[in-house]
Amino acid sequence: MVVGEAKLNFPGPPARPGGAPDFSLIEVPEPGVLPVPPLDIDAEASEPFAKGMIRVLDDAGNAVGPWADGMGSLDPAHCVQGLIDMLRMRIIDQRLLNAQRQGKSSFYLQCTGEEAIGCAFQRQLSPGDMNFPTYRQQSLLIAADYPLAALMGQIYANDCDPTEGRQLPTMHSSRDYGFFSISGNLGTQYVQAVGWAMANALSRNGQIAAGWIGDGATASNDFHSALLTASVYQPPVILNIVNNQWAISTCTAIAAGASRTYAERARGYGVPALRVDGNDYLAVAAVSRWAVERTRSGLGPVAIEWFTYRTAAHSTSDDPNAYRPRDEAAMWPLGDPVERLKAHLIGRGIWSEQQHAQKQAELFDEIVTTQKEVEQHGTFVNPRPFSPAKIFEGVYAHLPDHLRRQRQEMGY
Amino acid sequence: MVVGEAKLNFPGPPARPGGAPDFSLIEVPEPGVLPVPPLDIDAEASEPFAKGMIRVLDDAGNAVGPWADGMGSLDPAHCVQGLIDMLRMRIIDQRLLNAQRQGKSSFYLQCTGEEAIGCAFQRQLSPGDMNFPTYRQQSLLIAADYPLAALMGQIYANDCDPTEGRQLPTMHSSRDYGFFSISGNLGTQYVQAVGWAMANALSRNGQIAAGWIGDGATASNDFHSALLTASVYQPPVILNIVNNQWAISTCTAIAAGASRTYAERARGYGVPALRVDGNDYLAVAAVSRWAVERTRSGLGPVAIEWFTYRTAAHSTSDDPNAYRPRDEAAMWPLGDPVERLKAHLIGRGIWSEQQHAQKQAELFDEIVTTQKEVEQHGTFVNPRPFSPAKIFEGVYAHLPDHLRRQRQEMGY
Amino acid sequence: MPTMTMIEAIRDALDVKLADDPGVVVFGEDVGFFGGVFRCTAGLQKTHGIERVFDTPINESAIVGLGVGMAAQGMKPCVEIQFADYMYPGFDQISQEAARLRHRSNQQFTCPLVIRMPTGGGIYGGQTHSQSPEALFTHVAGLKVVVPSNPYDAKGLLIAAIEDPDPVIFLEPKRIYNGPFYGHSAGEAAGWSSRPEAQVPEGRYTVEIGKAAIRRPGSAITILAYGTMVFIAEEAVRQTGIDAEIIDLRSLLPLDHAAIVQSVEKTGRCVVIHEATRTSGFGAELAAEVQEACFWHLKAPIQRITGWDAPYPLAAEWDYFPSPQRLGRALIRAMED
Amino acid sequence: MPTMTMIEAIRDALDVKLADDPGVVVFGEDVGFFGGVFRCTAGLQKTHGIERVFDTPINESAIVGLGVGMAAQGMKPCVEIQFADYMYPGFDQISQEAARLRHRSNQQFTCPLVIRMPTGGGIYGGQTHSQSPEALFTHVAGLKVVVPSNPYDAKGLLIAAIEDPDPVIFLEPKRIYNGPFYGHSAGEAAGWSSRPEAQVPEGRYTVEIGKAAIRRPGSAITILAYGTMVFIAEEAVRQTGIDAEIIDLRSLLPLDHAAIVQSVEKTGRCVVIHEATRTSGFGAELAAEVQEACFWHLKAPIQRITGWDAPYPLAAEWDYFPSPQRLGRALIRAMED
Ligand SMILES: Cc1ncc(C[n+]2csc(CCOP(=O)(O)OP(=O)(O)O)c2C)c(N)n1
Ligand SMILES: Cc1ncc(C[n+]2csc(CCOP(=O)(O)OP(=O)(O)O)c2C)c(N)n1
Ligand SMILES: [Mg+2]
Ligand SMILES: [Mg+2]
Repeated sequence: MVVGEAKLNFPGPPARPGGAPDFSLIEVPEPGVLPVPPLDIDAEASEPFAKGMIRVLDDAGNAVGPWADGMGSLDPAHCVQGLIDMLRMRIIDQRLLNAQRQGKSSFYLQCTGEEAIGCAFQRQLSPGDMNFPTYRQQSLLIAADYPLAALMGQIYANDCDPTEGRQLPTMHSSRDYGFFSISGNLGTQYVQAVGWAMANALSRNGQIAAGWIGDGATASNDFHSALLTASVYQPPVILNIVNNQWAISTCTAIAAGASRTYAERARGYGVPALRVDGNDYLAVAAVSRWAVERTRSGLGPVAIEWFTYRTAAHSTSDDPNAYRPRDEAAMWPLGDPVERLKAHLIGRGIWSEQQHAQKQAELFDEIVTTQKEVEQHGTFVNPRPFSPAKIFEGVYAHLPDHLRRQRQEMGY
Repeated sequence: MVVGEAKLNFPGPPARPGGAPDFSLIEVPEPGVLPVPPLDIDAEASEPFAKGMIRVLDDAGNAVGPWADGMGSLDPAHCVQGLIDMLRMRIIDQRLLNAQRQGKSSFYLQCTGEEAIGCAFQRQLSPGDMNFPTYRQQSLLIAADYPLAALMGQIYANDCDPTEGRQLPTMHSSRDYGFFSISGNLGTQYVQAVGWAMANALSRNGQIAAGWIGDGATASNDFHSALLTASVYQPPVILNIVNNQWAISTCTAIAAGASRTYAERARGYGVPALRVDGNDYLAVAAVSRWAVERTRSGLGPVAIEWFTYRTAAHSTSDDPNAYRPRDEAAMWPLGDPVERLKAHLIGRGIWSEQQHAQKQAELFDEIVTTQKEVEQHGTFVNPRPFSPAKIFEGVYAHLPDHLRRQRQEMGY
Repeated sequence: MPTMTMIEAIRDALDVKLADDPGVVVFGEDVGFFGGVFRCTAGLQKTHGIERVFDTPINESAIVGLGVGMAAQGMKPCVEIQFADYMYPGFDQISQEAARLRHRSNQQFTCPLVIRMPTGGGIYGGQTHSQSPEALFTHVAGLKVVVPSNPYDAKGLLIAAIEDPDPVIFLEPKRIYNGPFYGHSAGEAAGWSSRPEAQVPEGRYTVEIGKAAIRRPGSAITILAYGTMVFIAEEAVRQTGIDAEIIDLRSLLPLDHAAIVQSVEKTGRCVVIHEATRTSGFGAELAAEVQEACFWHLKAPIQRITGWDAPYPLAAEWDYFPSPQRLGRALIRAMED
Repeated sequence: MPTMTMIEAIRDALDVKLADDPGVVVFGEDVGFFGGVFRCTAGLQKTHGIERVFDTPINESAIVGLGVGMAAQGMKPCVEIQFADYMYPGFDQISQEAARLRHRSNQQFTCPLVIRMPTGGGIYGGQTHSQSPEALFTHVAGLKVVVPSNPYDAKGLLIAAIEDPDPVIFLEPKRIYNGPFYGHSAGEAAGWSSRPEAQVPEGRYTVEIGKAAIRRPGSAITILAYGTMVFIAEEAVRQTGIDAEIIDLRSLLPLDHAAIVQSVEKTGRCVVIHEATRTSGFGAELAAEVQEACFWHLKAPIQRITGWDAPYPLAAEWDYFPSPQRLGRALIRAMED
């Protein structure tokens, strides 16, 4: 016990540019160790799940342990679909990043390395369920089979964009595909997901909601509001925390402080919480399925911390080499979700390098073809402007007089 | 495991008006069971303290267990002082409540039943330490020997009020007595306490800060901000939670949800936390002393849930008989802090019924005398107005032109 | 027709809509079992059940945030903020979420949410129970902002607000909850029964959002007022004998521009009154609009009678609160120009 | 004298004050190691140490709340909100705490806190990276609100803000961080080196808070502008050839009332321009003040050129952003009256 003088603590990452990546503080539990808890587990009993980490795939690509066993229904087709979803996601991200670099959009933001989370989660949902995503969950849309033209149109802010150029690229919105309109203000939608889920319960519609938040944004007030109200009213909501270790330039320790895990913080609210290897497609799928079943059965909210790593820059406005070692991503101990699932499928004999290469080429062609079509509708460098009068559409359901006067002043 | 349909939960109190008070869900651990932890205990190790309850006085009035032993230096004089502080507090509350009923002030708010918390805590602080209280911690001022005329003047909003009638009665402010200016907006000052403590650490002044919040207000965003930033920067701050079971008409379950204790919620943030019998003067004094020593030594923040009961109405604008059984207060299992300390002191032979009655009469006379003097300076029914121009004083350090013009328009 | 106080009229509006529409839910701090610190929801939980009327934790941004989510999913939440002074923690959810959702999503998601809150001073509430933040709301495109001044309008506007497809801020001037108020030194407080506007029809009716009411026709000068200030204006007219036209705006956003312009073109003079602090208060918007629209008709500058630019003081409440005398002086000044 | 961009000038002001006064601390999201998403604090942590310049969690109310506590205890925090659009979660701490502390405590506690934030659009930021919330701050008694339009003022005003005994909101028009901006269709973006106001003295100097600057003397009409709009006004004058007097307000609260009145009494005409939405924008306050103070001198109604009352759109950015052409049309209209 050191007794001294009060001095502040300033958490920082273990390594900075020029230093060697250091993940020695990250505990990576063996896969297959944690059991599948009963669906009605409470916060108290969820302690080992909130402190540990649910993992299914081992380093050799084998699916091990009780969560793997419980996934009997994750048939080969489903697994292959997961790989394809992730491949598509990755190619789309790459293409849209390039498009931004070519000046075709003003902004882009990738989810590279985190594809398993949204892809596997979405495939466990049913029509009518609603995600309240952040800007880094485009993978939910991919696995919902959202039309690619709409997704790309939003990036180019052209007339393929269902929201007609209203928002920053990546701020998608699709009621039909269970993807709530994204707000640029972090955190706000976490508690809205709880409200939506309350409406589900009150109207007995059997639907569930899923809130999404980044590790950095767990610091926002709405994280607290959401956990608190979920704990009080017990609505059918899954509160997802995507811990990708970074929030722009600040490492996750700035948001975690002395907390052991974000799942533990959620548990402090009396919400049962689990921590999961987010780079393990099978673990994500298994835990998502479990959580969806629990929630839909009226057993109350659950929080899930998905442990992953933000491989790419925060966005096209960011250069991570200014604040972390250049090769940190490559050293991430949980590996790459695409590579891990691919190895597993090949190991199971339901996939091959050849099929992989062929699928990749096919997807690439499909994506490039759509992209070219969508770009015909206008890009940032080559815009096809909407009528400026659109600015006034949808501010209210009915255009009030003062907006009519302003539209006239504008010349429309 | 019941699997069904999602349905909302609406927490409520065990009994409503007309029903029998029911405290069967409240666990009251035996006194003396929990040890005194090392000063540098971390959040993880504090689990039993956050789930249990530190108690010193048993039902017979004996001080038992390691926390009592560690209080060797709580000499008879100190104990008697504690009793006198609480007695003074209670009489003052009663007198000021009556004054409000007589129309002499617009509002009042008592701390009856919670006197031990502020009285015992304050006596462990040193000059320069700063409390960030709520409106229900007037006991801090009493135990700081704050001039009674200033305290009462604030209630009457007359010229004895150091803040010159600016705020609602009970919104005291005294820099010199370690009592931060109270805001009517709940919660806001919890994080300000953390900021103040950060300034203490940065300037190496050896001072500490203490934030205060009610159980109801733990729901506010600032509770989250404060716990989070205390966890990140580790400043010398004690974060007090006064769980008096009610927030106006809503029972504590509406703020707690499925959380087991507020101390557990704090622990989720990585801040070590303890729960304490708040109606036990010796327990409050012992834990406060421990916490002050820890904090001042640079061992980081600590959260303390003081478990108590709001015996009186929320305020003079409230009638608790509309939402809880009339005799609930009398059945509160942790008893009355004054009676319990009195019994202890009589048991130790350092106090007697006679001394008690005499002291009470003395205090009453002193308080009534001051009250009469202060009332000469004006009351609500018989005001002695300040110059209206005071409205403009202190909006800024220097009066800007537009306020000068407004003052002129007012006629000053 | 029954006579009601504002509180009873508000409660009746909620009761009617709770019965009418299963999507309506009412929640906020102390609104459930207890029925609200001002009793606006008293009895509603008993009548309509706890799933429709319930208590919340003390977190205004959570209250609004839950409301946004529920509204987006098709319900009609009508939430209470205990005092307007406590809306600030919820201002992000109000201004960036509720107000923006329809536009941002190109109408995929909407937010038919009503946020009620008691506003204004005159009740010895000090700086955190007396504020009038209406100007802040009116700067937010996507919100509607209404302020009833009597029981009839309170019920009709609240029903209209709940039926509105967009988020509505419903400000309740707490000084006149129980009766009209003609200023601190203007004699005994009167109950609502003294006023025809307290005759409140049973059942459903609406008062259109966006339409002002002429409370007193006049030809000499136009007074633009809302909430409690409508009665202060009446009293100032009584005291000065000036033939002022008193317009009760009722809705600040959208504003009844036509009614205002018509009146000022007729009178050629205009005074604006509100309780909120002066700088960037809603009076600024009114004065700016009127001078632009009625420039060639104006015979005197538009004056603003407002709360001073200081926190709302406790002891000096009546030096802060805009009095009929102060307004009267402004009317006389305007007539002299 | 070195030429600086706005960013460099802001950084220099922080550097000077960090060196001058051990009570100054700088914190916010990404401001520490990385130096801020706009690089305004780049290098400061290295120079002054992590106790003086540090990163915070993503919680704007915590950032302000910590600042209030530190300021009350005698330090001089200068905090950054990453975009003005994200100040809303902190609005309670700003408006109810920082702004009120001195008054409420009768000067026992004070709050010398500076809150910096990039404001305004024109950078393809969409609705949550483009807002101009200045009007909301100006409605809060107890705050000061400044908006520099060039590097010289940015440094001088920021030093004045840090030395001010009261809370100051310091709005940084991000469109002109790296150079003046004359409107989307007004040719190539120019760097700051083209402008004399980019000559920034080394070391400490201040620009007084509360004093406007006449950017262009003129006799025909007064344009009231601040931030980026000062350059839009310059361009409109160039395009129309109208001899307008351009006043750069620099400080919105307190406002340089005398400078404005003097100009409008001279010109008899006034146009106000800002990027924020129109209704209850700061232009309303300006128009209301000017019509009252200069009523007998006015030859035409005061016009407001502002952002439309809608969320800031991405694709239609240049239809939203007030253009020199739009301002020019208003100037011509005013001259015709
Ligand atoms: C209220 C608010 N504050 C600040 C920002 C600016 N901002 C955008 S993304 C970001 C980092 C978020 O990190 P995290 O939550 O971990 O998500 P990630 O980007 O890692 O997916 C910040 C600070 C914002 N959008 N909203
Ligand atoms: C932000 C805010 N919301 C609501 C209120 C109204 N209010 C005042 S006291 C109170 C109850 C507080 O309960 P608790 O925190 O348990 O403290 P206690 O009164 O029991 O000491 C409420 C809701 C307020 N003052 N501030
Ligand atoms: Mg992150
Ligand atoms: Mg309480």
